[in-house]
Order: sequence, then structure tokens, then C-alpha cells
Amino acid sequence: MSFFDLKGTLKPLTALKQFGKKPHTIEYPKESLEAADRYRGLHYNELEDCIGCGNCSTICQNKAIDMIHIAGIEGSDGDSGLRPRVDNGRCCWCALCVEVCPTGSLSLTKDYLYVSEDPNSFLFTPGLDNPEGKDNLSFTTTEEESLNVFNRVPMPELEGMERVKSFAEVVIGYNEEMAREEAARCISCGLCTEICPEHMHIPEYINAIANGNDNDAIRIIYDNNPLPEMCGKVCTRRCEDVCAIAVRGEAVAIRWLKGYATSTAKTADITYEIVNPEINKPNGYKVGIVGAGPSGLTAAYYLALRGYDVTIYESNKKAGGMTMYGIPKYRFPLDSLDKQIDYIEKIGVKINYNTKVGKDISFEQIYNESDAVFMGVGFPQPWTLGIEGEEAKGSMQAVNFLHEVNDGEQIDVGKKVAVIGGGNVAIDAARVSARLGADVTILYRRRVQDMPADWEEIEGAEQEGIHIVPQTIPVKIHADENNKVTGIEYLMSEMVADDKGGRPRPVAIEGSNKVLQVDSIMGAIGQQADYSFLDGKFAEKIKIERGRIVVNENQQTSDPKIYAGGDAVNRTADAISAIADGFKACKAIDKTLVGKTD
Amino acid sequence: MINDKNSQKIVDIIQNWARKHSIWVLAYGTGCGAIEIPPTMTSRYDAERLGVRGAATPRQADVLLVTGYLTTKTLKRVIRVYEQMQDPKFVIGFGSCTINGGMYYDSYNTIKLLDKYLPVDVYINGCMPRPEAVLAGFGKLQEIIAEGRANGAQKYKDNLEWYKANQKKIIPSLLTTDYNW
Amino acid sequence: MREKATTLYFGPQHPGITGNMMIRLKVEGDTIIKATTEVGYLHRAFEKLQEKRNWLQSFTMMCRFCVPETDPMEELYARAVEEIEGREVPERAKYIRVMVLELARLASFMLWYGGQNGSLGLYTMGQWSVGDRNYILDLFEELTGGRIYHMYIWPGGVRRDLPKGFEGRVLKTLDYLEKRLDDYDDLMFDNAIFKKRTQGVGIVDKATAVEHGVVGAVLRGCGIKSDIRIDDPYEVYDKLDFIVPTSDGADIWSRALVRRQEARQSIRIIRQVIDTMPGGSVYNKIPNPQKWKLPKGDAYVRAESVRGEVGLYVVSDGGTMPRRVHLRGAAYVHGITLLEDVLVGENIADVSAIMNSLGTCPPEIER
Amino acid sequence: MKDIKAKLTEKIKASFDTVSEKDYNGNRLDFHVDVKIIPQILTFLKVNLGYIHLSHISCVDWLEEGEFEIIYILWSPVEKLKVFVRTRINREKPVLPNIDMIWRQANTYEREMREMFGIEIEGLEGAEEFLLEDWQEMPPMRRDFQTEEYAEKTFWSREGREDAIDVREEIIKRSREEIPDFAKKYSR
Repeated sequence: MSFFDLKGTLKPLTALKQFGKKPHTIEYPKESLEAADRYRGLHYNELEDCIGCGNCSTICQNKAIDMIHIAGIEGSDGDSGLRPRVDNGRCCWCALCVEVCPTGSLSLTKDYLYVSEDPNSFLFTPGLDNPEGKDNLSFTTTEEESLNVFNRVPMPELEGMERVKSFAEVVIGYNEEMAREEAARCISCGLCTEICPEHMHIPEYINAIANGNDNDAIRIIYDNNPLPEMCGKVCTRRCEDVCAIAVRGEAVAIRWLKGYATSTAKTADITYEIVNPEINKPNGYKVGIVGAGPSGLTAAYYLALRGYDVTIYESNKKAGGMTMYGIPKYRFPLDSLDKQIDYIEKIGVKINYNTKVGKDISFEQIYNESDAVFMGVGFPQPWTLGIEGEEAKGSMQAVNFLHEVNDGEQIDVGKKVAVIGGGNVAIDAARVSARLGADVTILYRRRVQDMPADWEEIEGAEQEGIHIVPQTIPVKIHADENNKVTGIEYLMSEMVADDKGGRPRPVAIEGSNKVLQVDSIMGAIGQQADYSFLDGKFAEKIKIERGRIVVNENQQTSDPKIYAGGDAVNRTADAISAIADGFKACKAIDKTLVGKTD
Repeated sequence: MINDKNSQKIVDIIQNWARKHSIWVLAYGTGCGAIEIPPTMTSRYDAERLGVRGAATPRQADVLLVTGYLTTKTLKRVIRVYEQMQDPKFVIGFGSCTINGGMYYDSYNTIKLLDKYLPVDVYINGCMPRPEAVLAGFGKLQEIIAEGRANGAQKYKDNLEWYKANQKKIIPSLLTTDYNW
Repeated sequence: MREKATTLYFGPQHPGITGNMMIRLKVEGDTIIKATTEVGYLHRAFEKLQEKRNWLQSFTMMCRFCVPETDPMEELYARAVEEIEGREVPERAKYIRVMVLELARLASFMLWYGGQNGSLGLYTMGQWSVGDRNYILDLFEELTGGRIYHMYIWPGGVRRDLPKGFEGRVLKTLDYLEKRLDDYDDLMFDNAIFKKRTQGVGIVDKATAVEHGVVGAVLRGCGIKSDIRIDDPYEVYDKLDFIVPTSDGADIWSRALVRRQEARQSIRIIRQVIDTMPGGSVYNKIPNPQKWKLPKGDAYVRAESVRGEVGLYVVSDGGTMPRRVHLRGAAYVHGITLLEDVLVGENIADVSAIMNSLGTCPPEIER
Repeated sequence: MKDIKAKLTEKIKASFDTVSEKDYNGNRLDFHVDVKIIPQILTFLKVNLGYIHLSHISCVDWLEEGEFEIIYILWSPVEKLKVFVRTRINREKPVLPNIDMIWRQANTYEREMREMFGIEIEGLEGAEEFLLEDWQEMPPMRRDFQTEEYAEKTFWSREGREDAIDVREEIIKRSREEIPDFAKKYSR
């Protein structure tokens, strides 16, 4: 390099060629660039769509998101009533909260200016503080982009046509790997526990399964449900309807996961070992329980744990009530039930089988011998169809049919069967008949989408080749000279909107009579109670309204010593409600009796 | 010299107007937010149009820009720097972490609330704030200077003991310098 | 007569320093006889915090390790997690990652252009290059939603696919920048002042380089051809054609020449990536982040940043949170022991230029 | 790559007492050695085998096992192989040999390790304080140091967020659910 570098001195002057060019300066605040379409700015929350699951608050690594009450937003089923509030003194604009929002209500906007003199003014409730943010959304998630896993791990099942060959369990159940994967989908919000009548600790046991601690899961489940294996197979699972994931995807398979957890304890002994129940010393009180259905068993189990001397009186030769006699074995195998009854008996619950109250033992005797009585008598009596020809041979009630089949009796239903009704009992009867080799048709008054049965059951029935004929009103049963059923005559109906806002009613179309040739007809249009065991004194004392026993919030009837629960009390008529009733009654009995001595 | 209240008012207005248009920012990148300062100062956003420019030393600077988190170690220096600055002086808290700890809310080495240690006039939210937001922050500062509300320095003097106690709590070796304000 | 040595505190508040750090200089006149670095002004304890964040939450911290170039850290973390878990990454995601990494390199070079010249009093360059850098940041904003903190490359792939027409806009920006790089040359490499201030200053020779474990442009500036992208290829770098420039001078000038070439190579790589980018998905979805566990194991992954090799050591104990995340920044080597040695014998006025040239990035050192 | 690995293992095993636990795919090889021979094996690798680049030194606190694990990661630009030299030391009185005469930059790693984990490095030069200043608690990177607790104790956090409600608790309150204590650890 020479002493004086002329070129090097002059070359920078070429910068002068930029002179006079239009500068690229943005003259803020006169003009400003619009933020990009994906810009991660301030939050916006669609308050209507948000269900307050708090997943945003959980994922936030900066603990920037609080869940708070907002005036005008009340909680409901599947909505905690809480909404996120962002502390902008914490937020790092990473948008993970948006990525994990199960409903997609939370998003970010293009708005980013947030300047203030007051450090306390950076708490920001998205949606409430920036309602205009709706038109300014930038960073949002679709189902595909979301970090929630919206697809359920498919449950392995028997093939449709394979199923009808036997009473083998249709649902095969998750194996360990599947269960862990499915459990990992849960976001642990706990919205599901509120709608569960029994308020099972769902997020906790799912979390235990996800962590690989199946034994802990079992212990958590047994904390307030002594029949989890049954629930794990046939629960009506209202929890899954409100699952946060279900807003945009398939609900977490809570029922199957519970089933998985309980299935890891193969026998009653192992269950006993795992749960390791703490049984109090006998406290000297006696409790009599009428009916060994879910509610009775639950009350018995938890009372026995609390040190009561519990005796159950059951008219049948097996315990379980409707779960034993009403649910077909391909849904709930006998050994699963036996395992649970064994376990409950292990705790010290005495069950007197084949003892019909009112016949083998009087209700008064139980009442006098016990310090408290719990009635879980259920709805054993079916409604009859009330149409002409019902007394013909081959016309039966679905409940009785299922009872007999489950009892091990051989029943000949013939080649063609018609089931009337659209509930789970109807579907069960139909699917059982199919397994007995019949060609089954379900006749239902309303449309298929109106059927109260589980959609899974309906689907399963269809896969098994069962015909469903909706909008049909049976009018007459045809019989031959031997009074043997030959067919059923029905009218087609049309759906008429209800003026009062109720669901549409089916109205028969005159002259649309059709006859279906069948060998058997099963009615499955509902059941009612049988209170004949209550003799005079009690029949007067216990208040019964519209076929149901009236109880207070403690399951106490009008006689303070008598408690009741199950189908005979609540309208939901499912097992989990019955279990909840039993548990509530147990707590109330404990409070009354033990509280008395204190 | 001027005792009359009204003339004092006029002087104030003129003074504030002048101050508003000459805010020199101390070149001290205390945290990650410093990375958005060069774009703000250079050709695209050109903050100098608004009278914002860098100053090399505290003595020449009007504004201390706390660009994000402050570690306890830096806080000690920032306090010294702030105390060396001449009146009028202002502090801008830049980014979420000056407001409530931000991303480092559970870090053992960063402070969470800047206003406990230094008087902050304006906060700019963001992690990190875009140049537009920085300019908006300066705009806000100009606005409150013009209104005569940017009295952070006065607050610091008035509550010196409280500030010092807070500072001492986390910096045991803090020198209590006796600046002659 | 021998001059008396005085101690000069260079930083932490100093306009010439490349971040919030301090060097205690013992000087005689203008000549440095001893330099002692003091760091820790930016110690946020990320690695401690990540022990209490789950695998996804930790990812948001990665980009904050070093602000001038945030993406290599994200990519490293993603790659380490993928290595431990054995997670596959879609091919398209790999291409997008390379594109983002190279864009980030380019943006970082632009910042270096400004910093290197600014440290020598040539401010026009900063106005140009930092201003032009915004065009890259605009692209980032469009692609990732953030200008500086992209949080875009995450375990399993990248967060979102390219927006429509994005490739075209990248190419357009590259065309513009390529022209501008020539303008920069006029201002910088042909500039007599720049030459005079940089040639023979801040020498890191081969022996020192090896002894100190020097990496990146500093190593290439003393004639050793070394680049993680070639030596230990990751993502799809082994399918791309680019050269690793070297220079023999071992001084600031040589390192500047290397970086000048590298910026152009980055442009070349991005063009190739856009040409050959396959279709398909961009993200192999992770499970529910709350319950996402990694198997027990560890991984050490490395990437080439503008400052040199950055490595990340991640240990999983089989839980939902990392056991240990440990970043090795390039500046961790360059910024302390090497800087202390290189500064001896230099002029006070050159400290800032040397720091810029070595790529001293305090946030990366202190974490 | 397999050949290179096998050859290297053979060479190392000939001179040192070491175990390689797991065979990793790719260009990675692990050696577990006793802490005493660390300087020797590293020198051997650098001088005799061409592993001239010290890429990383990391320390992991295995609190449950009462040990620190130190990992030295070397790189050979010729063989293109990453070699992990791992050693475990007692957590109670951790002492490590100094290796900054082999690689100058190891000094920085060791100073950090000394400060962050409280590991004594024999004959290490350089100021005690590295990243921290006036630190009085236990070395912060040890796993039993609770950073959130410390932060809460030392720094304030902004008021006004006390009205936050946990979703699970809100649901529990509304439905009067009773969660047993042993299950609570599974709540989120």
C-alpha cells in the first residue's frame, strides 16, 4: 500500500450516487407499515367460544396468563366461566397459548402498540379490552396446526360380522402403548369432572396413566367409584361430551382409559392389593341395603370402609342389578363383574342373594334391625306397548329377554325379530337377538338422530347387520291361530315441529299401514319401578311421585332413616348417577349416624 | 430570578418544548432489546427525525433506555449511570421484562420490577418491541415532557431513601455516592 | 522513559462495546499491556430456567440466547431434541430451516457490516446495511410472525409453512441485497481508512487459533478451512453447493474479506434452497406438550453461526423437562480468553473493532 | 465411520481403563473414564490422535445419584468424529483436574463450572467471580437451588394478579369434588 492511497480515498465518494434517490425511511408516525399477516402481537380472545379450560395458562412458561372471572360470563357444563387475562409484563409473544388453545378462541392480533406510564396498567383481558381485535387477527391456529392432538387413538374392535357369531366382548380394549398415547392427549383441565354425577377425579387418573403409574390410577379411581370396570365399559360418559378437546376434535377416551386402568389389575385380589383400602374399625352401626345394583353396591362399599356392618338383600342370584341383567355380555363380560363383586365382598360387605324383600324377608324387619336403610331398587318392570295382540306368544319385553339371556337361559327368538324402541335397551336386545341368529329390525318412532341410544351402539348395530326403520308407530301385533306372533303392523309417521319449542313430535300418517313378518317382538319403550315390597306403613310414609321416590339432596326419603338412590330416584337412569347416589347416601348416613354420637 | 408565577409557566413551556425535541439516548444496551435500537436509529425508521439520537456518555444523555431485563450486576452499573446523568433525565422501560419480570420472572439474577429501583417515565410493552413501538414510546415520552409530567428524576430525589433501600436489598456492595444534585 | 501503566475500564457502558460487557485494560499510553474481561452483565440463567420448563416451553427461550442471530439456537435445540427422541423431520421442513438459517446469517452479516464500520467511525455503512437488514426482517416477520424472536424452528419441523408467494419475495430481496453488497464494497473494502485501520490489527495466527479452539470466520481468516456446515453437515447442507472462503492475513481485514464472501455464499445457498425445495408437510407434530416426555439420553449438536461454531448439549432424564441444556456459543471462546490475548499490544482505539471482528456477543457468553 | 470408531476405541483401550457404554449412530463415540486420568486421556487424544478441537465441556448435576457428570466433547477435523469423554465425581466434595494448559479456552468453562456448580478445579487461575457478583447462596446451577423461590424472596413481583383462579380448583369448588391427597400430585 502506497503512502497515500488515492483510489481508496476517493472510492467512498461513490456513495454520493445515492444522492437524490427516494429514501426508504418510514415517516412514523405519519405512516407506518402494517404488521405481517402472521404477526404475533397482542392477544384476542373470542369470549363466546372460550370455555375457560386454562390450557393457555398452563402452557405459558412465564406464568403470564391468569384465569379470572369476568362480569357477565357464568360457568356452565363444559365451561369453567373463567377467562384468560394476560399480564403483558410477562408475555413474551411466543404464541404457544394460541397453539394449545383447544377451541381456537385465542389468537394474536396485528396490534402491538402498548405504551403506558403506569406499570400497573399492563394487565390485559383479551377480547374484553380489545373487542376490535376481532377484525385484526393475525396469528391463529387451525385444527391441523394446533398442538392439541385432536384424533383419538382408535379402539380395536371385533369386525361387525365376526361379532354376531358369539358373545365375545366387542371392544377389545387399549393395550398399554395405546393407553399412554391416548392419556397423553388430555390437557388436564378438569371440565369433565363437573358434569360427571360422581365427580370422578378424571384428570388425575388420566395423568397417572400418562405417567405410567397405573396403580395410582386405580387408587384414584377407587376413591369414589367401586365399580370402575363396569364404568370403563358401559358408562354413558357425559364427561366426554364436555371434553375441551371435543370442541374441535374427538374427546379424550375417558371411559376406555378407565377401563384400561382397571383391566391392569387382573383379579379381585390384585385390586385389593393395589387399592389397599383403609377399613375403619367396626363402629357398631348396621345398614341394610335393598338391591345390589350399582347404587346399593356403592353405598355398601363405602359404608363398609367406614366401619359399618352392611348387608345387601338381592332378589336375584347375582349382584349387579341392571349391569348384570340388563347389559349384554358382549359389552360387559361376566368375569369383569364377578371381579368387582368379589372385591366388594372382600371389604366385608355381606350380600344375601335370592332374597326378595317383601317375600323372603319383610322390609319392616330390615328397617328395625338396621340403623339406616338404603333402597337401590331400580326400575325392573318394563312398560308394555299397550297395543292389540300383545299377549301373543313371541311377544316379549326386551328387559325380560335380556335378563333371561344374561341368566344363561336358552331362548328361541325365531328367524326374524322386531325390536320396538330407540334406547340402549332396544339396541342391546337387537344385538343380542342378532347373536342368537336372528334377522333383526328396530322400529323407532322418531328419526335415527333422535334415538336416545349411544351413537356408538347404533353404529355397532348397523355394522352387525341390524336394520333400523325410523318413524314407525306400531299399532297391532298379528298372531296365527296358535296365538303365535306372525308379524307387526305399523304406521309411518312424520315429524311435526313442536309449537312449544320442544323436540319434534312424530305424527302418524293415516293409511300408511305396513306389516312386517316376524317371529318375535320385543318392546323396549321404558321401565318402571316395583314398590310392592313396601308394605302398608311404609307405602304411606315414603313419598313417591310419578313413579320415583322423592329424596332430598342427601338422598334421604321422607322417612329420615331411609335413603334411596339409583334409577328409582334420578331421571338420568344411568349407572354413574346411581353410583353417585350411593356415594352421597353413604356420606349422609355417615354424617347422621356418626355425627349423632359425637 | 423570575418570581412571577405566570412567567415561570411560560419559561416552563418553552423549556419543555425544547427538551421534547432533543432527547438524547444513552448508548447503553443493557439487554436484548438493544438489538432493535440500531434499526430505529438508522435509515428505515430514522429516529433522529424526532430528535432522538445516541449519546456516548451519561453526562450528555437525557434518556436512559433500559432495554429489557436487568441483571443485578448490570443494575448496579445502571444506577451509577443514572445518577451521573444530568437533569432533566428520563427513564424508558423497554420490553415486558422491565414491567413484571417477563420471561425471566423466576430467574435468580434479574430484577423484575424496574420501578422499584429507578423512576420510570414510560414503559414500552413487547418482547421485543418493534421499532414502531419504540418510536411510539419516544412519542409518549415527548408528550409527557411537553405536558411537564415527566418528573421521574424529581421523584427519585424525593424518595431517594426508598430507592436506595430497594437497591441495597439486592446489591450489598452498592456504593452510596453523594452526587450533588 | 517508561510510561506508567494505568487501568482503563472499557465498558460496560461504552458506545464501542459490542454488548453489555466490560474489559479492564491496563494501558501504557495508547497501548494495551494487559486485558481482563469481565462478563456476567447479561446472565439471565436460561439454563437454570429451562430445568423448570417443559420441552416445548424451553424452546421459546432458545432464540433469546443471542439476539443478533437467533435461529441457529432454535435449530440446535430442535435438532438435539429430535436426536434424543428419534423424531423424523419432513424434508421440506429441513429446507425451510436452511433457508431461515441462511437468511438469519445474512441479517447478521448486515449488522456486522454496520458494527464493524461503526467501530472505526464509518457511520454511513451502518445507515445502509442496518437499514437494508430491515428487508430481511420483514421477510422473517411475514414467515414467522416476529422480527427478531422468530420462535419458528421447533422440534419436529417448523411452525408454519411458507406463506403464498414467499419464495418470490425472498428472491426479490436477495436481488436487491446482492446489488447493495457491491455498494458496500465501495464504501468498505475500497476505503483507505478501513484498510489502514484493519490490516495488521487484531492478529489471530494459526497456532493461537488452535490453542484457543477458535472457530468460524476467525479460523477461516487465518487460512484454516473449517465450517460445520461442511465438516459435520446438518439439515440439508450436504445437498447444497457452496464454498467456504478463507483468507491468510489473520487480521481484521482478512476476517472481513471472509465475511464478505460468506454473505454472498448465503445468498447463493438460499437461491439453491428455493430452487430445490420439495413439497409436503413441514411439521411432524409433537404430542400434547404438557405430557411430552423424551427418552433418557443426551445429544450434542453443532451449527455454524456467523460468529462460528455454536453447540448445544441437551440431556434428558426421561421426564417432561430437560435435565440440562448447555449452550456453547462461539463467543464463549472468542470473547474471553482469546480476546484477552489478542488485545495485548493493540491500540485502545482498535478494541472495539477487534471485538466486532471476533464476533464477541456477550449474551451468548453469559446466557 | 464404524472402522474409525473401532480403531479409536482400540487405541484408547490399549492405553486407558475405560468403558464405552452405548454405541451411537452417526459420528459420536463415548468413553467413560475415571476422573484421575482426564488430563492424560485428553492430552493423548489431542496430541496423538488429532482430536485438536475442544468443542464443549459440560456438567450435569445428577442430584438423585449424588454425582456430577462432566462431559468433555472433542472433535477431530480429520476423522470427523465427536468424542465424548465422560466422568463422574462425587457431589459432596467435587474436585476436577485443570485442563486449561491443554486448551486455553477450557479456562472459561472451568471458571463457570466452579462458580455455577461449586466444583473445585485444581490450580485454576482467574477471578473467582465469573458471571455472578456478590453471590451468597449455594452455587445456582446445582439442582437443589430453587430459583423461583429465591426470586420470590429477593425480587418483588407486581401486585394486582391475586384474583387469578385455578381452573381445576374452580371446578372442584363448584362441584364439591373431594380429591384425595395422594391424587393431588397428578393435578396440573
